[in-house]
Amino acid sequence: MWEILFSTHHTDVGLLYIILGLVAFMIGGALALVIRTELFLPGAQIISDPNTFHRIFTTHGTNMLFLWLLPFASGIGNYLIPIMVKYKDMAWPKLNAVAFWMIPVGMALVWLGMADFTWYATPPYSILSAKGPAAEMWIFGIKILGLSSILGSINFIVTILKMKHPDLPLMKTSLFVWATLVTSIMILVALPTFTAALIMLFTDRLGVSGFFNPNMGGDPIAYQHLFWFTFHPEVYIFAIPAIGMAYELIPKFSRKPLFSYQSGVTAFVLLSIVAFASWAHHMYATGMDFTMKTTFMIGTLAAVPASAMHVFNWIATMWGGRIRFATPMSFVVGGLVLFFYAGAGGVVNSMMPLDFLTHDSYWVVGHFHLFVMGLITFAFLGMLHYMFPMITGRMYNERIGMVTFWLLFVGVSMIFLTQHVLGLYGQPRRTFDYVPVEPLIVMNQISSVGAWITGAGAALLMGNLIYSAGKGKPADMRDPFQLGEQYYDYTRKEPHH
Amino acid sequence: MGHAMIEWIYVGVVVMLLVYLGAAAWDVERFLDHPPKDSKVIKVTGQQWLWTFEHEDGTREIGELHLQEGVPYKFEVTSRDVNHAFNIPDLTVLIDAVPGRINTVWVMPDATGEYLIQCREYCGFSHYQMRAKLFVEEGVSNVSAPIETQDIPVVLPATKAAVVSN
Amino acid sequence: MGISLRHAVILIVPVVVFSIIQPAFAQESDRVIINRVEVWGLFYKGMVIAFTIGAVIMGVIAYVVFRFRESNPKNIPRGLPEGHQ
Amino acid sequence: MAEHEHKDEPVLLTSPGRMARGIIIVAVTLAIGAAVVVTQFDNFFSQSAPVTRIQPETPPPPPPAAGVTRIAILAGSSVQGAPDYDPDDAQVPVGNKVVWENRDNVFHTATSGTGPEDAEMSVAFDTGLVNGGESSAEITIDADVGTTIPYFCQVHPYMTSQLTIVEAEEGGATGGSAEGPTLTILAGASAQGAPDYDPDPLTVSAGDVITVRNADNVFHTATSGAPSDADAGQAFDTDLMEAGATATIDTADLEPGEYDYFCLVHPYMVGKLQIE
Repeated sequence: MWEILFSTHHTDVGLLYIILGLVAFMIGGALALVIRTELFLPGAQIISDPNTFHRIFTTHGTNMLFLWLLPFASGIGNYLIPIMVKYKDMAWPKLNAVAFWMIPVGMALVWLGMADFTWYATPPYSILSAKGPAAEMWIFGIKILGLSSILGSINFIVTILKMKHPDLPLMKTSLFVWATLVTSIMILVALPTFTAALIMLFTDRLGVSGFFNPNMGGDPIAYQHLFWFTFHPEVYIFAIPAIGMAYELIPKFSRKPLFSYQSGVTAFVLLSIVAFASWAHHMYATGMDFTMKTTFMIGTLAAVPASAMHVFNWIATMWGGRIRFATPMSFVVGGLVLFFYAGAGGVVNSMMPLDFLTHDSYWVVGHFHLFVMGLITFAFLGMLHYMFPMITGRMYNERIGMVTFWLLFVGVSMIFLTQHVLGLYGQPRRTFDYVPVEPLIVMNQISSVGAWITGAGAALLMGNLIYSAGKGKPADMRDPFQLGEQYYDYTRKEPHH
Repeated sequence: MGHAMIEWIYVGVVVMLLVYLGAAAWDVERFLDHPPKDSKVIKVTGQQWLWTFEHEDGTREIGELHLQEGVPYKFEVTSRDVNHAFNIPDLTVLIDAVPGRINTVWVMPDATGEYLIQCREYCGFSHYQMRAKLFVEEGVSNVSAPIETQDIPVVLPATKAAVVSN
Repeated sequence: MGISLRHAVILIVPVVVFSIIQPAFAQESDRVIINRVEVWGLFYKGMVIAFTIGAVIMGVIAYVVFRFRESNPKNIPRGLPEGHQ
Repeated sequence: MAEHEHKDEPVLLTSPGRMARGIIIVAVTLAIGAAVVVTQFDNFFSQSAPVTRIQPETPPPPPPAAGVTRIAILAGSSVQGAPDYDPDDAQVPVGNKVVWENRDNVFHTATSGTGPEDAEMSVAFDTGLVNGGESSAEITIDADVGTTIPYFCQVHPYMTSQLTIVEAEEGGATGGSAEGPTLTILAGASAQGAPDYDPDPLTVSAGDVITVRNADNVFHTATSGAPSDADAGQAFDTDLMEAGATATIDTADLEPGEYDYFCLVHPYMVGKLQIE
């Protein structure tokens, strides 16, 4: 067991990433349950003072994005990319291990401190009012996580472009390879801005600089620009690996070749370019003038056709196939449905006047959770079930897997579709308590019940995975899902595994 | 390759819809963007966990704001310490209050009653309680241009009752 | 310096287009609107479009999932020629 | 076309033992983390940002020489609309010198006139640029009783105020020894955990009139009781005091004893009042 912790082989580091991702998903999900249980009724029930609540949702947000989505995506990437580009390992195995082992350090910093200034730490609150070492710990934790994801993406780019098998053209590699390549390039372009913003925020807190501190003549809106320039592409960085995984699973389970490989690649490249043109739609409410709002609206709308092409590609691939609805396929199709709702909501969001309705309200909470919990987590869980025989050599229990899927699908739909309407009724985001009025109470209760159902689904998921990893029946390694097609090359794994 | 023509038709339809929605949004935002000429100015100052208002004639109000129906108002919103956001859900008014900067938003209340004002940007300890009351009373409308009214619900049920109950 | 038609078009078109849009920016709107009505009106317009497209795509997905599922009797396995990529 | 031909190696299954060891490692790490979080939860959330603790060391106001009126330029007055000069309409006894104390951290001036476009700007007086945390020179104003001179800050023209020349005796030098004890709400008190009421506890003799001065740039109150109990404000309540405003608490009809009080706007600001 100890050799896994010190190994640099891509499957071991991939396994470490996946385990860390799942652990973060569970404890982050626990925080989400606490939040939803607190909001079941107006007034304070299980959390005594607002500060604790604010620290819980900040840590929930930060943890889910940086410690569940990114690590799991690079975990699956670490596992599959070397196999897909037919190279023995990642380009730099040691760098791969270093990039992983920075994450637990960042995770410890973020989790032990539990800062209270929301996951994007807007000044001047994060400078003047945010408390104690928790804020500085958060800043350093996120800086380390940013650095680790930059190192990881460099490793992926070099592996895909340079270490690819010479007679395997890039246009013949699987679309998951394209997804990882595009994501890594976007990370390299997007993250430096935020690294700078973090250092400036830290020196502002020390009082030696006044970049964003209004009392010293700084402008808090500058931070928001720096932040969102990184983080709008970052939300696409979260989504693209999941889309790549969906491209991996849908053709296999439909027993039919992919509808159009070119359309997938074009959509990926188009999205990666257009992603950088729409960051300030998060800032419509900070008093931008009309022409600026229009440009960013156009930038945002330009990103929609790319996602629409992906949806079309998937449905066209499923058309005419013999689809086997094992758990992986159900998760991916569930993710596809929720992806559509998220996209439709996004289009409404990007319309400038509607920002008066939706900005910083529960509509936005529902909208982005449909992405992160709907598309991305469902695609991840689908891929996790599909990779299960590859990782453990055993099969998970199929019926429990489907029950998990239905619990999660119903739970997620209940929570986040209701929250859209909650937002329209004007309930602001990040509030410890809401106006005790009948419609708001009912909708909060529906989404809290949905949260409990999702919690049950997640618990069942972990039970299924842990039990069958130890005691599941051994899988037929050539074709574990009876799809009549060659499964991944199991022998590529290190023997000590 | 599958016959890709359907895909082009699909993408074409999607793009046309987006262009239509973008144009519609642009058309509405055009009017929302700048206040009518003769609108009264109200200085709104947010600070950690309460709103203060100052009318043109200097009267200051804390936690309450009295406006007149049919009179366009231009809010000049700023903050004393951290970011807040001045938001009247029922009149779709929302603008961030950023310290060291004055943002403007305008509205012409078209129905009397009591509305909820709340803070829409996270601002710390009692952000969830940072609310104020807006009373819209009868007023002589000084608006020259014709007003178009549609039967959109005057006040969303939730927020109106909210003000009374808390 | 033969400026062919194509160059001329590339130069002329933006000038013309902007001159059309220009007045829309400049004039102070004399038509006083009620924000709430305009914003909710636009929102309903967006919702109508979102739900029509939604119905179409969800219908297609439901059909595909139902018709082409493995256990569907009508879904006789017909081998696609290998290498059909 | 796999590199090495596909030998039928034994499929390596994850054994229950391996799985158990893996879970133990994860569980132990999480337990250690949880222990640290639980024990240090408040500790990691205790100190305010260093930038808020930088107090521009305002020089201790020199003992008020006879005939000197002090006017404070409040912290944060550079923000338009924020309270600026305190007291706003200073009563200067004729013959008195006037000193402007700049408590903000940016440059200010006090220049006679209504604004930059005023013809006889800085004719009556002009302190010139006063750095943050410093005081201006002592200005002599030769005007007869009853005249009111408007003045403004050349750096921030929206900071306007005025001073009136009054008879010698009734214009008490501000900041001088006021009759009863004074309770100041310190600048930056709104940050949780920062020093709030000064002096705290405050001991007064029964019957005194306490003047409460809000030196912060946000609203505060001093309300008797505790945030939780319903009858807060029963004994005394200054109610909302604007930045720079002063209010009085009359202890005449309060029996001697110990009262604790807090700020309605920031419930974590608490203080004690002792009446003998």
